[in-house]
Amino acid sequence: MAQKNYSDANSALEGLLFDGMTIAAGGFGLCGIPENLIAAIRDSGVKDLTVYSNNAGVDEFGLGVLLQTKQVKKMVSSYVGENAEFMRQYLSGELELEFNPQGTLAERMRAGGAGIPGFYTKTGVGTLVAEGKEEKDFDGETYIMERGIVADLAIVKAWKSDEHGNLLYRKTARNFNPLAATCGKVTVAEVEEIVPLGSLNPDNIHTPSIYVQRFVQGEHEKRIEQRTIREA
Amino acid sequence: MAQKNYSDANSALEGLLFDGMTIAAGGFGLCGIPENLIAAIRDSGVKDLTVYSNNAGVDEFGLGVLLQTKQVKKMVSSYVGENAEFMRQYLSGELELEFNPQGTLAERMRAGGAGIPGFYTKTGVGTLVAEGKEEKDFDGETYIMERGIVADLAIVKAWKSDEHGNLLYRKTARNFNPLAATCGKVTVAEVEEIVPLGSLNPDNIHTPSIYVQRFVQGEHEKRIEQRTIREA
Amino acid sequence: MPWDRNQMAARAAQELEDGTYVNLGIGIPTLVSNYIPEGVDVTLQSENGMLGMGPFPTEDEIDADLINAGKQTITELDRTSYFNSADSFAMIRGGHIALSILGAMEVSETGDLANWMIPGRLVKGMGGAMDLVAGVKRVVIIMDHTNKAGETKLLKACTLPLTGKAVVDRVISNLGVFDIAEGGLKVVELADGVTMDEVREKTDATLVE
Amino acid sequence: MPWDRNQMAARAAQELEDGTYVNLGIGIPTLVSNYIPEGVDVTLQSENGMLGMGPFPTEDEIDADLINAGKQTITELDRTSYFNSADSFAMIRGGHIALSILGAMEVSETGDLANWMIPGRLVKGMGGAMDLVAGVKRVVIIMDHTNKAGETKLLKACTLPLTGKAVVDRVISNLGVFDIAEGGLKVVELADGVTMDEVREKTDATLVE
Repeated sequence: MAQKNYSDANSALEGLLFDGMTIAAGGFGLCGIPENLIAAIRDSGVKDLTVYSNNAGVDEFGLGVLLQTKQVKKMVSSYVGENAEFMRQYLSGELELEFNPQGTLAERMRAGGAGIPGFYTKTGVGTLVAEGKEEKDFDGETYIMERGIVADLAIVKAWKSDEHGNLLYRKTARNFNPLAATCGKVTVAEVEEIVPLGSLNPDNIHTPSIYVQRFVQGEHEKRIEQRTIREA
Repeated sequence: MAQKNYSDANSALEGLLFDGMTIAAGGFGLCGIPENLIAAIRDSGVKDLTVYSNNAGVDEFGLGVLLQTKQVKKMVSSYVGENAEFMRQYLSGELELEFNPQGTLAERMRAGGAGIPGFYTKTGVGTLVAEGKEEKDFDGETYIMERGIVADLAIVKAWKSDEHGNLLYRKTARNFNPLAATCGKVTVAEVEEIVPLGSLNPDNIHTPSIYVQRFVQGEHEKRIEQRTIREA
Repeated sequence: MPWDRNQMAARAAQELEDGTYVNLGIGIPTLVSNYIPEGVDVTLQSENGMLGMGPFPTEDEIDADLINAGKQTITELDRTSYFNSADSFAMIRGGHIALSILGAMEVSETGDLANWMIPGRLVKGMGGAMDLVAGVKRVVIIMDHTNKAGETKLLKACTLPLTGKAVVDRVISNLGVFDIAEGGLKVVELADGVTMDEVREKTDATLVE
Repeated sequence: MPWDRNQMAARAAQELEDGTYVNLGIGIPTLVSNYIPEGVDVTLQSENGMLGMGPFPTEDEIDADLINAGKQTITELDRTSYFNSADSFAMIRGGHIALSILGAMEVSETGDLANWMIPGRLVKGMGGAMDLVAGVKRVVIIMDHTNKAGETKLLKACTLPLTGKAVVDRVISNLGVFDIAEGGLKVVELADGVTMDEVREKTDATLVE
């Protein structure tokens, strides 16, 4: 069996990083983000990155750290609301930002991973998002064409991996992770736990091992953005 | 909570059938087919059906029964190999048949359910399948456009449903079922077992209840086409 | 007297139909779940990948892996299912969600909606809003009738970049309920004590009876 | 002597690379799994929705819910995962499968493949074959060099409706191994005792050295 299990995040990324590369990252806000791989990318010093990710973390956590170090040239995201440095770099022109509607970004990753170079959606018709995109009418309604994304590298965070790289996610920490996993030319997963072969139910695998070239177990801080509670 | 649970297949289809309608059906060969709903459609006498299904069963089982009763006007399928009556009706011109590559058919169902009216694929380029379809080049390669499918009714077979209509499938009986479920204007599921709310793990639901308008528990013969064994 | 946030949310809760699947946006729309009428069973979708969203957790129940689209900690129910973001927006884009209730910066009399950016000043991003308004069957907006500067948010035409064109079905403002109708905004009801004169004064959009 | 079915399958098994994901077609290609070399670990995909296909079951293990793309009963392994047909073909179309080994009716010297119908006579359908040849990185064909009437199946141009255009990388026939190359078919190796004269006689396609 090919060895996919790496001892730490730095070695899991060894040989995969280069300036100007594209990276697809899983996560929604700070939920389900590949914390350890992001830190390893920061430490590597690789620059001029184009990053496909729904958000860019907050200022000092998540992908926000790569914005602070200015390793990111361009973000493709749907939301920047919780990240002051992101908004500042964008408004000042230091950072290129391509806004994608959240569902369009998710579908673009899925399409790229599925060998679909383009698809049509109603989302964004008549808005800034439609500018420069091909329009086409189907059954009397107008749609725009969006392109599939294939990234040089995908980094994802899962809950468990078996020794073959079959991944499980937990609750809403799933989000973009399975989609990013499919659209990377190489996909590296960080997980909370590595479990023996045969201990996962084959009916319930979220990301089949074919999409995972390397994985590494990591420590996860799992920071919470909005701690909202009700009285017990 | 809206009542989705019906006592038998006939009542589960009540008010949903009409001549000339389109039906998307799950199943691969005889594996994971909605046996009871197919029988109820046969009994209803509804005719001039257009059926989207990877196969059409065998002569006397699965969708084959609707071919024998001549209730089907048109099939959209990838394979007719195990069905002599199907092949006969097609070669004699009694039955209209649109061949779709298996992956294209699956993706067309998913696209229709996902609000995607068209997508591009390399599959079928330069073959009969490409005839009459729009071609487009992406990054120097030629692709053809395929359309999403939305059917008047989807019939699917699942293993378990909870009382809200969350579905689980078992092993390779999953196949086209989750996709058909998404592309029906109305979706009716037949299941082997109905389980109480809360007894399924929410991380492992295959078809969320939003896609299931009605469900019914049925008896399943589960006929096997190719019984192949090795020595113990 | 104009409605406050909770009264607007309570009025919006009357839009909910039994047995349906609903998406509630961030802000006031989130409050709607506090006012779901007795006997009405709705399943709430959270576009980050969940059907069957439960209430906020107690301190003990907090789980960093379980948040809603507003990044708030939440809980699950016995009907809950989780899925990935592409599957979540397949539901939304594919028209499987019956109703979405969202906030807005501006709404036009033809149902155009602007709620994601103010050029040069404020950029949050559209998140899932463009997908929701394009895909969900019925779109209801909850917003104050005027902005902080006292200017109307119900316009003949939006001035801000759009989230969607001709996508809004109904607006619930602090002054009343308004439908996008042939020729303009149709007044469906007014908050107690609010007069048509006040509405006219605070509305730029064409009002039709 | 020309290879028999099992010898062809054994030769094809040498195409398998350690650690890769592979799809084997119906018929002779299925036999390849009996000859996987020692030390080579491959994961077999079955396009009806499974990665990690195991051997045929014993009588006791037969499960109607567990079949391969040829509708044969099979078993699972400790690495197995199941998924739906769209996800299965996303893998295939997206280029994630390293190798597909398929049967054929005809192959042309430019790598065109025909294996799904004979107009007016035999219609099986393409099943997943068109997706496989369009999406999988490397396509290897196993077939007899000639058909039952003794006519060559390696042609300058296919006469039957195509499954894919310029998609075949290598053909393993009962006479030897042939690569689609610049200018025609390149002879990679011959079965023991098979001569180039015999190959030339039974091949319509251009042969290049």
